[in-house]
Amino acid sequence: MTNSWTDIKNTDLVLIMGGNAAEAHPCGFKWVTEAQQHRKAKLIVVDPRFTRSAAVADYYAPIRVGTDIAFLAGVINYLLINNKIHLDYVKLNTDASFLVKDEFGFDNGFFTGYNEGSRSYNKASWGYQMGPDGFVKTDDTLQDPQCVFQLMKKHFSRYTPEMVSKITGTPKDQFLKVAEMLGETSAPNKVMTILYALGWTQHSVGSQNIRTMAMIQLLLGNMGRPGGGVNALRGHANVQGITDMCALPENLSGYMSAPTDTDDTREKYMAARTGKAIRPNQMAFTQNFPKWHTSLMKAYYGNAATKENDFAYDWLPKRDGAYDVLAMFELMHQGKMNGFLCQGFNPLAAVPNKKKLSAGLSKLKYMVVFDPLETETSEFWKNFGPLNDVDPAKIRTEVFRLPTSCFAEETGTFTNSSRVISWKEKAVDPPGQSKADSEIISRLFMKLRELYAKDGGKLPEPIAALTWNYSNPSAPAPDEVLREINGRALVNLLAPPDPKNPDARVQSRWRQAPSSRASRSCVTMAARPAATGSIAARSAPPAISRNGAIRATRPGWAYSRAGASHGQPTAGFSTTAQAPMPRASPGIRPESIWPGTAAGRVAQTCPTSAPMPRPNRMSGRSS
Amino acid sequence: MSRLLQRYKDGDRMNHWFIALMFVLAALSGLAFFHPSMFFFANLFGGGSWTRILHPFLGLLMVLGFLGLFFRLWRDNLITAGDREWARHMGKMLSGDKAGLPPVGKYNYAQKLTFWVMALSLVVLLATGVMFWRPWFAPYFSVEAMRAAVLLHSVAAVVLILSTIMHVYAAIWVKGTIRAMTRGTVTESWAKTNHALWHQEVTKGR
Amino acid sequence: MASLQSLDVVARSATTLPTPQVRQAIPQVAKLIDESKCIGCKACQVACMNWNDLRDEVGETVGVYDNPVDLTPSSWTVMKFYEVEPKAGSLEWLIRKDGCMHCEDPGCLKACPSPGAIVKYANGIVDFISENCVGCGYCVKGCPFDVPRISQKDNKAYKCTLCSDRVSVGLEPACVKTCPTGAISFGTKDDMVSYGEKRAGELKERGFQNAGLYNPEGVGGTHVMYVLKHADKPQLEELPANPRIDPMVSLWKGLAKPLAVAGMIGAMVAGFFHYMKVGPVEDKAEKEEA
Amino acid sequence: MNPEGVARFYAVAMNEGPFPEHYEPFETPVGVNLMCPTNPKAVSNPAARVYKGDMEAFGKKEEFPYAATTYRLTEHLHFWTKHSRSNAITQPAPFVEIGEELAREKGIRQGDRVKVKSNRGEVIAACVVTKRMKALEVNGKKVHHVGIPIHWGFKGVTQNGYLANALTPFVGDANSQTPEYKAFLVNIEKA
Repeated sequence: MTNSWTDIKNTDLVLIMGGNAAEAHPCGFKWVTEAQQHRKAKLIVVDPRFTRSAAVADYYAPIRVGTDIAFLAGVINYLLINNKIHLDYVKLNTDASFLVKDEFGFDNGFFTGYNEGSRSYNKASWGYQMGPDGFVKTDDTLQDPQCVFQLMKKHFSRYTPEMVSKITGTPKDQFLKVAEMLGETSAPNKVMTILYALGWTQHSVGSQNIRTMAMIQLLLGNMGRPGGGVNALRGHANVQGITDMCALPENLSGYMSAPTDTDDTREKYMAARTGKAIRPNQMAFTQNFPKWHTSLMKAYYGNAATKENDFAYDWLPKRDGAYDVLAMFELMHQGKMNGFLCQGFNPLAAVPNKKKLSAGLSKLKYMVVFDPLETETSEFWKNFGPLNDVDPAKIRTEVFRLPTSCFAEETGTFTNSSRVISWKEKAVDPPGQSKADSEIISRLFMKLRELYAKDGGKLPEPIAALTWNYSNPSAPAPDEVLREINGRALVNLLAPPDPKNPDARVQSRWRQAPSSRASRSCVTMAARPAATGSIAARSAPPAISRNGAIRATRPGWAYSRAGASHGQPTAGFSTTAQAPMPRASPGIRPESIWPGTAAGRVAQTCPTSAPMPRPNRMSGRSS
Repeated sequence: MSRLLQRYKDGDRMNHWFIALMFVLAALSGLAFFHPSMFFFANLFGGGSWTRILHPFLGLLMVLGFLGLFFRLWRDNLITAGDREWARHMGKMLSGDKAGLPPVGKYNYAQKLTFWVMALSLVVLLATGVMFWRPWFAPYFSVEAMRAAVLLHSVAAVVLILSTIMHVYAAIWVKGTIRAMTRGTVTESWAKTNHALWHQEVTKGR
Repeated sequence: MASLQSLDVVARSATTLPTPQVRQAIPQVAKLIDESKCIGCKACQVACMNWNDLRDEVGETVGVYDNPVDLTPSSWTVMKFYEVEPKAGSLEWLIRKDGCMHCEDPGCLKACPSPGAIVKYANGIVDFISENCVGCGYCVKGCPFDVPRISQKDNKAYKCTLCSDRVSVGLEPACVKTCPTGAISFGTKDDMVSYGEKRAGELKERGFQNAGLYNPEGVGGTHVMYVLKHADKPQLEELPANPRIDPMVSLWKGLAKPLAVAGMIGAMVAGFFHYMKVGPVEDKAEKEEA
Repeated sequence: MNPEGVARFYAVAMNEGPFPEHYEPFETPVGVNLMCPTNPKAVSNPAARVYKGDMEAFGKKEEFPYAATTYRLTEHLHFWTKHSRSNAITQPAPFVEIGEELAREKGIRQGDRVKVKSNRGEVIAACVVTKRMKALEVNGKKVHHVGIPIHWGFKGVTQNGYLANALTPFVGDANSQTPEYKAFLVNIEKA
């Protein structure tokens, strides 16, 4: 969410599309009914089905599944030709005036640079026009045919209401009615919010679905304003928590992109990821990437991570390819992955094409299922008649089932869609021999470390040198982990003098960020030669991620970045970073891991500040 | 001391008293549900729930019993031309002036009437009773139908009770009648006075 | 579930004498269900199950979202879904939380033959007292809303108690506590009526010209009320337009009772005096012989 | 935060293009991308990763004419709560949803058992026939939808059922690789 649940009550118009907030998020939906009753807000639902959300909506329009971009592109076209845009906002806060390379083009379904063989684009021709000063050329009149605004007009002009209706199946009048209602919020005193979920992300064009909506909200000037934003509603109590704990294979803790085979040196790794502002007086969020990464490595390896050994960069696993959920099961299906630790995840039920899944799991040597429930996955080998028609005799996979505790059976935190973190106490003891996921993973780690110590083996350092200072190493206490993640000072630093008030010196601390155990607790190790143990799977995709004390706690780098952001204060960060909110800030700071998503909240914490730069919505994963 | 005439066989009498017994039980258990002032009757049957459980069975047994008697007596209860004549003089009957009445057969018009009214109300009681007999049959009937049923059931029950009261009073009022059901015999003079034609019939050829 | 004192019982089934009437100061309570805010999430159903420790059978899908499909002895409230088109082409999905309406003049109580099996408390809640229930099913016939259900297991009647046990200690009913969208509110009858009318007004602004409060007079008003989008057509959601105790029930439990009793007693008294006046019929013959 | 310092209408980071463009789902009931009818290679997201064998596993509209989508219901949470009695009571058994018009065409009545087939598998469940899903006029032809809630399986206290993901295609978003659970093709018949 770019805004918070409670902020929905400030809106004038709610659009529910690519989601079904009333059914899948009933508790948060109270803020919609709140806005309807107390702010006379209208609710629009666009969905193939007349859902329970539609049942309480003011307007419903049907749409064919998988055609949201056509619908929303049509809205963009409507806004542009009817001038239903918040022009000042667009000029101030978007790249509308930026000039794009002349080579860039779009023709008959392809942008320039498409390579059919690799099914991918060479993006060389896509970039902005750079001036000799190293900054992007712009045209503030928005008239230059190569400026983003004009290109956008041209691109979306093809999405006429007729075409939209022809593709989406939405009757033209109903489409226009929705476009008109959305358009009204281009007025500076009107604001719209959009609530979406997996109905937009779970498509082959999921990310672009959301991006198109983000563009609409930018044109309408609804981003970074109370009651506005593009709001991804997370699937359950703690899926945000698991996502924040680098459950994604391409991420290290704190959403830092993990190194790949091509990043064989730290220099290359940093060069590829450290951003540089391309407009005057701006900062690139990632320009501090090296600082964050160093903090993380100090947290992982403490004194073993030194300048001399590149802060132990070589000990990090280097991805040799994709390890997203589909890639992982493809590898399994190809027989290239033959061991599987399946933690809080029911892939047989949750991953597409059960037949392929079942075939893949059958090729494993072993599978360990950590779950509080008897999942279908843990019994994929068992014949349940037509419901699971397999021949156990033909399946060699050895399956271990480790009962884990359920959310109410362990202390920890929940992180909700608003990125609000709540601490919860254990309510009951887990039944039988169930153990917390953290304990299981920790014991596994201790055993591995012991084996490395005893038998040595290839590259033992990543395991041997790992910081692991818990009172009970086999079962870290949630509050210990939380404290560790909050970070600790290695050395006191003084902030640079405030130009406005040179005498005052703000005491600040350079904090070392600790590691997130999750980076290991969520590992699914592929039993393959690469002793670097690639980070192979998100332990829990939206379909079923598990709450766990450890995964529910916070990425610690948030503080170190706050420190880092001193010196280049920008609206959002100076505000939040200097606001006295040691306990509260964790709830807020992680917003910024999505470039710009902090804005919505910053606008609330300091309403006076100008609307913040907007994100490019990176992916559908935020559901 | 005049001769005794056989009016009822043992079977008839046992059947009658069985019905009478069932009637009393069914009536008491039914009345318990009909009016709060009579709910205390439920205690005779072991409380409300037991009363609810037993009542339908008692009622059913009463009906079955009556069925038996019905087949024994229905012919004697067919209304005849003589009955209509008798009906015209009913007033004299009530004032006890027997002489003023035309002679009657085994049963007089009033008795026949009682017989048919009882038969009819029992049919209604059975039909409607089944409709809200929980747990077995009630589920098959709509609430509306059951509402009508409970109402009719009560009406029929009241009619039956009233005619029974009359039946009993008549037996007490006309001396020498009760022995017909207690011993099965009546005195010849009783027969002459109250059922002259029947008397001729049974004494014919002696 | 008798959780209030006998002092709170202002009406009692099959009871001829007045019940305690001293508790006048107790405010009448009411539950207001705002259909326009209900998303049919069934949280109220689960809350009801959990507070009252009810667990119905795990059923089947019969082709609708409703589950359990209807009220049962173990499901005291269920969500009912109605796909309707009040105006042609304008589909609406009305979702109604079904359950006991807690009538001011309860037909179940009127019909119940067992003293104290059904009571009405001073705060307006109509409650079934299971220990006195004989399982006759008369309440089913008395109810204008088809609410009571009789268990095949124990032959007792069950329905929503409006959480009389919670209310008696100053808590709101479990369903109200749980409702995530604020579609269910609870308070004094007066407050709920005025809030309901306010909501109906707001709905009219939103374009539901016939929105209104469902608080039927025919049963003296109810302690569970609805804000309906189409108050002019409650039948759209299987709600009776003018619910009242069925005339047949009124007759059966009204006039019929005194009449019948009078008739029966009258008959006996008449017999007695007739005997005394006219005397027995004795046959002459006997006398002559004597 | 972006190097631009402002928000992007034009996002080079996106793998299928700096501007959003409509592409059909990999299983499309239309068969062509009406935005570029003459380019068969751009019917669906040209930058989406498709593994060997999965392309063949996609169904065609001739054999599987109906647009299907999977989704959650409010009564359940994914595949957990089928282990919880309370949730099981409120939504006990698997079902699929279709509109009244399609039901009429197929002679399916409220509550009938129906078989839903995709090119990858099949699901048999009770049928909810509803006014809430109407046929849509797409490119001059009627497109019917089939809705498939996901919550049931062969473990738990709900009625057992088929796993909905027996039907879904093994392809994901070009950037996030989130699978395309929401748009694919099926056929439906009375079981």
